[in-house]
Amino acid sequence: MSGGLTSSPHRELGLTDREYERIVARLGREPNGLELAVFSLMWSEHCAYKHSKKLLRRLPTEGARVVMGPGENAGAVDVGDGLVAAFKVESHNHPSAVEPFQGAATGVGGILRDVFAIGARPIAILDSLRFGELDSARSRYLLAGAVSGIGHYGNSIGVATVGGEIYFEGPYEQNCLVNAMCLGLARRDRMVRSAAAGPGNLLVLLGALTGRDGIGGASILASAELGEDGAAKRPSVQIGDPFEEKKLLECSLELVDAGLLVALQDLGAAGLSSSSSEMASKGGVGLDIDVSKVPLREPGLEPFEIMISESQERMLCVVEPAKLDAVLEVCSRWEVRATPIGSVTDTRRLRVFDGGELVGDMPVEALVDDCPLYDLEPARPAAPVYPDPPRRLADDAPADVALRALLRAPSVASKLWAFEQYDSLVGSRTVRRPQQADAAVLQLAPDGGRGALAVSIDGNGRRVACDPYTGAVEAVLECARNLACVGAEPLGLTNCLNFGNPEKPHIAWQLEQAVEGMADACRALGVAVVGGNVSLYNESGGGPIYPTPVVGMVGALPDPALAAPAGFVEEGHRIALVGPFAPDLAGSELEKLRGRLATGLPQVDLEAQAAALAFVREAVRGGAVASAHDVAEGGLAVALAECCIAGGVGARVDLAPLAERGPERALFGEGPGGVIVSGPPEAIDELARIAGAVPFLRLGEVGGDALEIDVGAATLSLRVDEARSLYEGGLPDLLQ
Amino acid sequence: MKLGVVRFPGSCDELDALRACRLVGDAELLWHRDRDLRGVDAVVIPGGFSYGDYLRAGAIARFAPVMGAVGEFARSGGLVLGICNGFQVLCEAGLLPGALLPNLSLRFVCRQVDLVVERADTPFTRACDPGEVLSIPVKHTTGRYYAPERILDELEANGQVLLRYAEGQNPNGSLRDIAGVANERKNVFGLMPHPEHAVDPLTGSTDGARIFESIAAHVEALRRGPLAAAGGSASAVVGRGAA
Amino acid sequence: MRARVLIRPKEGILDPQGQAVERALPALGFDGVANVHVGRMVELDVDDVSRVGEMCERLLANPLIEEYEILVVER
Amino acid sequence: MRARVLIRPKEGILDPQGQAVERALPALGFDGVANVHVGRMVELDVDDVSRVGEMCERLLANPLIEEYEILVVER
Ligand SMILES: Nc1ncnc2c1ncn2[C@@H]1O[C@H](COP(=O)(O)OP(=O)(O)O)[C@@H](O)[C@H]1O
Ligand SMILES: [Mg+2]
Repeated sequence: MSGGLTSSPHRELGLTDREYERIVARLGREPNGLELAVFSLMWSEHCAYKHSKKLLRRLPTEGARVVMGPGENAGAVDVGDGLVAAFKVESHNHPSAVEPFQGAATGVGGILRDVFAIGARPIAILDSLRFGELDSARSRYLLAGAVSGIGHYGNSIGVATVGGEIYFEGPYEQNCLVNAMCLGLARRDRMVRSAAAGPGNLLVLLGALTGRDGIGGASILASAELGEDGAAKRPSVQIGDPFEEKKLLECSLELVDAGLLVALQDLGAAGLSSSSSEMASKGGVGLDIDVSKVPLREPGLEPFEIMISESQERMLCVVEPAKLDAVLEVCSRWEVRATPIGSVTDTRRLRVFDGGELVGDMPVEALVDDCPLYDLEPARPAAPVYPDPPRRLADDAPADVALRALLRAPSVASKLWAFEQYDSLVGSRTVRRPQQADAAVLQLAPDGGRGALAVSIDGNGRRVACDPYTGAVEAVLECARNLACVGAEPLGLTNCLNFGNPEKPHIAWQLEQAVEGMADACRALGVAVVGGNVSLYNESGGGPIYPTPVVGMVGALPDPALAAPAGFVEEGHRIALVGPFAPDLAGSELEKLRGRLATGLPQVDLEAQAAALAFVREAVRGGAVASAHDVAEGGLAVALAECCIAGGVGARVDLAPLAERGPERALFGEGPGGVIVSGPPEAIDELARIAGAVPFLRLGEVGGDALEIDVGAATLSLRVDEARSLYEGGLPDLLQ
Repeated sequence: MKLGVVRFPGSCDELDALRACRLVGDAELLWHRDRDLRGVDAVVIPGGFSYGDYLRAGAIARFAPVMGAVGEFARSGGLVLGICNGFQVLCEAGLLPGALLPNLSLRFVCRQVDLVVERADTPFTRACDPGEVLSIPVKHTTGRYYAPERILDELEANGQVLLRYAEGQNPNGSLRDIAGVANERKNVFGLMPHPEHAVDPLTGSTDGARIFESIAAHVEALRRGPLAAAGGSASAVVGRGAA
Repeated sequence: MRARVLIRPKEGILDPQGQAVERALPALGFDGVANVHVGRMVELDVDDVSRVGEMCERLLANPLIEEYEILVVER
Repeated sequence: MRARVLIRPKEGILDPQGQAVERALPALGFDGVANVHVGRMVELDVDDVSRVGEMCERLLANPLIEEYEILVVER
């Protein structure tokens, strides 16, 4: 069917010989070019999860609030009042490394589509970014491009970007990570699924024209007539068009709301191939598609190109014939292109026609379910996988020098430079904006609900590199702690597993350990995993990235007015440290500045962590505390400085009780479990009284214009305005 | 009283604007293809990225059918408020003087800013005190107000500058710190900051409500008669269109 | 006929994009660069090239802040 | 010497701006318009015009998605 193939094109398309044999066996014949292209993508790591699927089964996915678990385009949890929250995080790492602006922009576009594909209106975006150190011009370029790309898409489409995180570490130099999370809201009785149903129903393609976007490797299948340089000329960069997606979003939601759709599905990786076969697979039906009906952006696309094009801003829906006119009318009002391109059949086959000619015929099951799943062969590495980070601070640097260095270290410093480029307000839901509180808080009133949702995204890859199991536990705990600080109870979790090559035993070990850690932490907190994404093979000349499980968590709180801010509020308020916080220098930012990477993290007592989280949450909900902020990168000294900067007021604290194993640990040691709270003296007294088994340590008092810390013999003092200029200047200074 | 909020393809803040309007009266969405303003007493052109902001912010939206009706409404004295992208559209449409250029930073900026009320005797600011400072967020990439010097002098002389960024807070490089301007007749007003995002204590500030309260008060006053509407000012707006 | 419309900020209007490019070039080792301005280009096939001026006035350029130039490209 | 760099989306690359203009023009009564593309123009004084190509590759254009053309403008 296609000319110009090499002798074993399947290898060039990334299929092993055994996989190819399996395809031949399932078809009962050799696949033609189109079929091979479709199989190669459907059986790719990206679509088939062949190295991670077995492992993912270890994650707990059930819970009382779960409405949709993994398997649909986004997970969903019940938030009461007839509403569900739908959310998912997804990576766009490789495209962003090639072209950061468009890569990040289309990453946002993709995750938005996953959320409105289930009939939910996207209400918030979060981004989780990893780059190399900022002394590298390339990292600065990638950061600037990715942030403006995220802003461009999110701002233009009118979805608030309310949170995120950015880390800078050497191992991301060649492989940056751009993960985007979207949170949406749907009426529970108005959700739509992606399962195609009803033979005779029509398959309608919505949205943008189809071009040669993202054909990538498969272009070797193009007919020879296109000429030698034809393939080279093919653009591999996809351009995002948020305006098109905005119309598509409004139009899709209106179609869902009007009950006009049988099924809805976004087009993501592998385009029409994967969206159609997954719809068919879920519905246990077949689909006939006529590629000659697909509206094209440029002439001359071959059938296989149309089937695998990754052109953005497209959706696929199933419509009963009687409702087609109504569907077309809604689409025309929104100026969204809508084209019937096929129909549902009872054949359980995906049949591709080019006009009258049958050009591909594949069993749906073979495409979706028959890809071999591989067992990992994990082995704990005998030698360190990563080099030590560059040394930037002398071991004997005094504490005040260390604190200043930490405050302006780009991974610690304020991310204001980035989040000011995001519209965090559109939608009138944002009760806590970036940096105001540990989690973003979104009120449900505009959508007819009560209370608010809180959302946070976290994952410190360096700590996971030190200890994949504990590091992943900590990522879950940190999200939950952020939620507790605003009084929210976790409802569900999504995650993106960004790792190196899983075929290497030490990477497989990292992956397995991290998934175990995540699973154990979820169980301890009673949170279900409702979805996620896996991004493997993030390695190149520079070696693998740090193992980076990014965790996104959504929770609910009854009264948004009581969501505690991070910053101290009033002179005279008392400060306390709540929770089982055991500061340790292993894996800390201070150790990073000193050029060291640990090979283990202290064990975590999950039960004690869960109890402390519940205590903090109730304290915040009850209005007992005026502020709450968790202790994370940089330890207590940095966390206290952040409370002062955010509140514009100083504090006097005594860390001596924590300093028995040295003042440095007390000041800069890290570990899960610590929350700094402040409040009126009586309220803090009362909390201390009811803390019970939850560790509760009075630290001092809010007031003055400097942060003054006693640590046994030593003292440390930093003016709040200086702290602010270090903290807020850290990132922009490096980007000048 | 009824307010109409225009919805273009690519509008983003229209539902926020609608909510803010509903705090002071009835409000409904007006579709960009409609030519009928449905008897509204005032029109709000909301923020967002109408038509993707492609080519130039506001350049394509100003040709939407609804803008023809809005133009007539404005010429007959009807109140028109343009917020952010709406301000850009009104400038492109020639209903307001000047133009909006890319921020000097060349970046999108989302930030709470302080605004000084320069004139408290207009339909859009009558609920404010002169010199009062309002805390309202901005969020835009193309918000640098520009007009030739001569026109700026005229605007100042006519009292058309209603809001200025407080000292040191100009987020975009707008000339003379201008955050919002009215036409000569003061029945059309555009501003880059988003008052509709400052009407709820939970989301940060309620200062933006003053703009909507002003419009409502003005429309009510008109109901009671032109003299009440004038509020003592000589440059009274009389009558309104499409009622 | 293919027409090309070149649109640039009017003289006297601050052009931060041009300035940014002018600052960035020396940092990359390109000296001797001055007076940089960044504008827009619109290319289009038109049946009647005499109408392009009108298109510029009405849509493609904003005469308050931009000036334009129309070139006809031989095809 | 004054150089003018014209930058446009590469063929086959989505050009949402061009599409938007192409849709807007007929609505204003301009018919017979097709194939609209929106790009950028950079104008600059340079001592050594032979280096402009390199400037394009490194800064002015994004070679992954844009193509450029360098014109020397007589002065
Ligand atoms: N790390 C993970 N944890 C839980 N679920 C996951 C994870 N990775 C993928 N999934 C689930 O597997 C399914 C397929 O994911 P994906 O191919 O990314 O979906 P889509 O094509 O809609 O983007 C989704 O339902 C997703 O939630
Ligand atoms: Mg999907």
